[in-house]
Amino acid sequence: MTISRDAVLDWLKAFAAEIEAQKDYLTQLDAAIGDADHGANMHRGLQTSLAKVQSVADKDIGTIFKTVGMTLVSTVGGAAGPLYGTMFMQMGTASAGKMELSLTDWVATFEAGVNGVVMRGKANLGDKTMVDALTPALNALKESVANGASTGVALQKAAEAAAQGRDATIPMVAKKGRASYLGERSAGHLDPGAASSTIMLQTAANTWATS
Amino acid sequence: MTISRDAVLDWLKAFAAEIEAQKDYLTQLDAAIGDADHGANMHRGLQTSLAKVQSVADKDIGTIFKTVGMTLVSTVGGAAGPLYGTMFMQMGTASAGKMELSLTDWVATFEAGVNGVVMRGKANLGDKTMVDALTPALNALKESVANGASTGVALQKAAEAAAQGRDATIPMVAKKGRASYLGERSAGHLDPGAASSTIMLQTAANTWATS
Amino acid sequence: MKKLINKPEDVVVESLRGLAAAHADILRVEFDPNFVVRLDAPVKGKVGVISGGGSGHEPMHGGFVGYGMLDAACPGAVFTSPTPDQMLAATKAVNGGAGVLHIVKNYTGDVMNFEMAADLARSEGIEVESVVINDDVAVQDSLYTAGRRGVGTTVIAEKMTGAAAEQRRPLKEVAEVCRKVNAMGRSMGMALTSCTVPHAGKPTFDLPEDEMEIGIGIHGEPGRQRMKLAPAAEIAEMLVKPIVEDLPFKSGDEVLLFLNGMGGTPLIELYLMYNEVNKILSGQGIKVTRSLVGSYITSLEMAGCSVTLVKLDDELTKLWDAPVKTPALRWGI
Amino acid sequence: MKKLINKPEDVVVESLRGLAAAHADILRVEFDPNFVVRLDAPVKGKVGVISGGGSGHEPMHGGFVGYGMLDAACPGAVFTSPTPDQMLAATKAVNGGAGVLHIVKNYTGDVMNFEMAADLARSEGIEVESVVINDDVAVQDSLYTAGRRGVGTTVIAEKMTGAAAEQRRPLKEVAEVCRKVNAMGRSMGMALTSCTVPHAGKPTFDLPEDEMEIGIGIHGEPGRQRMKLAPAAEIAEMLVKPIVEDLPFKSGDEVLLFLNGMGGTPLIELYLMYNEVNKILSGQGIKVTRSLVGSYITSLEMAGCSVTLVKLDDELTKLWDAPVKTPALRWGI
Ligand SMILES: Nc1ncnc2c1ncn2[C@@H]1O[C@H](COP(=O)(O)OP(=O)(O)O)[C@@H](O)[C@H]1O
Ligand SMILES: Nc1ncnc2c1ncn2[C@@H]1O[C@H](COP(=O)(O)OP(=O)(O)O)[C@@H](O)[C@H]1O
Ligand SMILES: [Mg+2]
Ligand SMILES: [Mg+2]
Ligand SMILES: [Mg+2]
Ligand SMILES: [Mg+2]
Repeated sequence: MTISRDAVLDWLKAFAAEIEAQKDYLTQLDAAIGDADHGANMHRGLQTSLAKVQSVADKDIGTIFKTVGMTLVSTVGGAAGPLYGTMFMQMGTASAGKMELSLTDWVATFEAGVNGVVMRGKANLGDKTMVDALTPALNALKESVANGASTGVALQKAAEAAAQGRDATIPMVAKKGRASYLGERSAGHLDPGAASSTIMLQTAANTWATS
Repeated sequence: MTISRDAVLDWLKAFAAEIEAQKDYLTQLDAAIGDADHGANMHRGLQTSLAKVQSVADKDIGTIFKTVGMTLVSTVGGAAGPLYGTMFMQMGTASAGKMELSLTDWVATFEAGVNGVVMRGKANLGDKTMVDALTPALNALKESVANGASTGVALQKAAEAAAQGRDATIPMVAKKGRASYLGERSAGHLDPGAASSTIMLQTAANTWATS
Repeated sequence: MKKLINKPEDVVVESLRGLAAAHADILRVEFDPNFVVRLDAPVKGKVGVISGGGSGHEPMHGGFVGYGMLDAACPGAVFTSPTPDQMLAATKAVNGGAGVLHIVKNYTGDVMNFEMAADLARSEGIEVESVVINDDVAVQDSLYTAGRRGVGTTVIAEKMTGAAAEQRRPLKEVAEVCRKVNAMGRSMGMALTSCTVPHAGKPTFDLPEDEMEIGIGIHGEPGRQRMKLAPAAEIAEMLVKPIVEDLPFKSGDEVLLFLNGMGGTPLIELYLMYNEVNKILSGQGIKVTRSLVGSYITSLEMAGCSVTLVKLDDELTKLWDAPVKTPALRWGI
Repeated sequence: MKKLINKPEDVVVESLRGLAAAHADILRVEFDPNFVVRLDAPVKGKVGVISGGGSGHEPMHGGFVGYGMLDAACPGAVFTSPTPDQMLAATKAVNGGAGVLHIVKNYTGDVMNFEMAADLARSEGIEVESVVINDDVAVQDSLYTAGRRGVGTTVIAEKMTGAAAEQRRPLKEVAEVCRKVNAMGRSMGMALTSCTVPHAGKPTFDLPEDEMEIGIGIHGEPGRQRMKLAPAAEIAEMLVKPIVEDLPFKSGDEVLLFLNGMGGTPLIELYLMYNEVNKILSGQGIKVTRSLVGSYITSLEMAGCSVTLVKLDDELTKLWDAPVKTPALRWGI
């Protein structure tokens, strides 16, 4: 039960497709507590990434993630660019040389990515950011591995944990990012980055379900 | 049956009061084919005129009209300022030294005023301006005098002629003033200056009815 | 009505106080009658150049008072021509003995009030020349109408005429320069929204979300025609074509391109429009050698823009480049 | 959405082309990665000063590129911080051997992207200093949050820092000047309307006819609180009070007063607001010795204004007065 390079490429396509589908929704979320650009930013970055990835499709998974990370950094901008960019670049380092990923490989890879986001953005749990979706997902993933769950089950649990973390951002008063400027007024709104992170994890679960 | 100096002062008050009452209506008319300021302009000028007139209330009617004319010129601005200002200044010259006006005095006085407007603005009948209300009023006034009508009847006929001339401006395509910039689009709207001129003549008829 | 104001009747005077306080190194403002005047006026031996018009077109005209441009400006009520007493007072204040030029935008009210002021000034022995600006190609010219409006070319004319006056040229020549700029300049404007005259309290006209007005002036009045909203490239075509055909501007001509905002349109859009207009002109071999981009002759908060082209020769180019120091236009000093 | 644009995705690039064409005597624009750069860059032996940020704030930053201000500016997508590759390319293009200063507005995205760019530049052997501008008193400062936004003071900091660089001062000193301006500057803004991000297609927030937002930033975001529309005099109080208390500014202080428009508010209102703010300050004995009035750091077509006060001393006053030649700010040259 491993995640092949093709499965990784399929996931990136699925992630990009779902972001495109939810582009306007993400921008609406950002309009409420930010500056109405998160959907457009993520869409621009992922489309360019898909194009760039063609040229390294025959390389190892680490190279593919690194390419995505660098493309996101140079095309997304805003806060999401460096954050998602760093996440994928770190994932690339962690999976360097690999042509397929076992579940434990993926956990290590994803953990490196999440650490990259925290290192770059210095957000804590409860600050109303994508970290509130990513960290619960990572913890769920580790727990599943400890319990010897199947890849499919582990990934689905991770996606569900992300979704719960995403919804938990609604009552939070933002401490990081643009939403923090609103103070109390930021409460009552779902964080757009937590939403895009959940899409990332849900599309992984869907694409790799059969792995 | 003459128009006393007090009757003249009462007319000016009535004219100013009616302009104040119809200020917003006149501005709306101007908004449709001009720049939405005719009501405010006329109101500003007539209120200042009433104040200025206090100081010459004991002088002859010519001085009173001259004072009104000069005040209008220096407070109304726009097209209406020089036009109404010139009208009253010319009326002042025509009635210089008079302490009361017979109907024929008034016809001569008003004719001088209308000539002043035409001299200053060079508008012809049918150009969709105040002239389309003033000239018919003047003609009606002369005709009444020729027929030996009473002052009250003559003034009322003049006001009615002005109102007809005012309404006749609706289908006209403006050739003078701001409305002319609209070309064909100026048709279908009543000319604001024709409306204020009609107010002037109607308030005269009302105030002097019993003269 | 959403405006940063106190009472509608105080807008003009309170705004003038702000202008005076912010630019006390360049100008001062006199009240009753109201006019904005250069600190060092009257400049001995220099032709005084004044203009004036309704308020609501800021920075025109008060923002153009200073070295190398206007000696004084007379602000009327919003969209209402100022009065002869203001113009007379300004004329006296800037008369340095070489006479005074009145730059008048062609609106019935402005023309009549300046006429009366010029008569009064002459009767007091001041030599006065008047030049009427009528550059708006949206209006067909005709002997039997009020003629064309004075719009964007007014800004360029005030700059170049002011420069000629600084050179101590005589009144007749300074007036000639102004007439030349007017003869060489053409403009056309459009609106995405109406504007609200403070006294009126609501928009002068209503414009649906998907429509625009083409051929507007600078008083919030509707234009020559209303049409569906179009991309910037098409709007540029609609504005440039009648301008180029009217003078006409031809291949090889050197021009000043003035891309003006109506007050509520941000610079990012004005530069985008400049790009579209510039592409059309270079496609026709018309060379833009001088440019001005920004909101300089406005219609309160109206969204929209206007294009002004002035055909340049050496004299006009030099006059444009000459130093100017006013609140709104400044270079070389 | 009513804008003078073609396709939303082309707005930034097409507007940059207009900027380049209109000001070819001052700057040029490079594409992929996008940045605006001084014609004469790199200036040998001079510290290069660059800034950048999302588009939609025009004329900031591209309109401030030129002699005496910025050597280069990196424009991102509308309201989106530019990317490290743009900043790296700009840094290389302006490095005259004396190092490069990055002036960064305090937004998470801007800070992170400039951080990455600085690391890349250093790894290529270019000396880089970064100064973060965080002057918005509407946001409580705290160690545990993203802190205060960088707003109006950015414009003043770019002008004064650019002047210091022209004096050939070393990187450390130029950075010190920038930090000093930031330390002496405070701002607060308000909005009468929202604005529409081209990609979003509709206003970021809805604001009823009789309400306003106080404590807004420059990205069309809602402010700290929504309240009923008030007269200009009261709005001025709401903006000035928190600024004066924060530094604090005290009687006898000499200050630069920057009355900024958010993009859709015309000059007549900005000067009126300037008058109100000036009255309050003089009432407190705070002396306005330098002024800037206009729309220089904007939020697309948002209607509203912001007030920035910068406490002046001789050094800062001289740096403000020093010659500058950019599309948006120009004097003395
Ligand atoms: N310091 C941070 N750490 C982690 N995530 C952050 C941080 N700051 C912002 N974010 C995330 O970035 C998202 C906003 O992304 P985006 O709108 O693209 O950038 P910007 O806020 O610059 O416009 C937020 O919803 C939040 O989830
Ligand atoms: N040349 C003219 N001759 C006579 N009346 C004119 C002329 N031009 C304009 N008017 C009158 O002036 C009125 C407009 O006055 P007003 O709105 O106060 O001035 P402005 O048009 O300058 O704003 C028009 O409705 C018209 O009746
Ligand atoms: Mg955002
Ligand atoms: Mg009018
Ligand atoms: Mg008017
Ligand atoms: Mg953003």
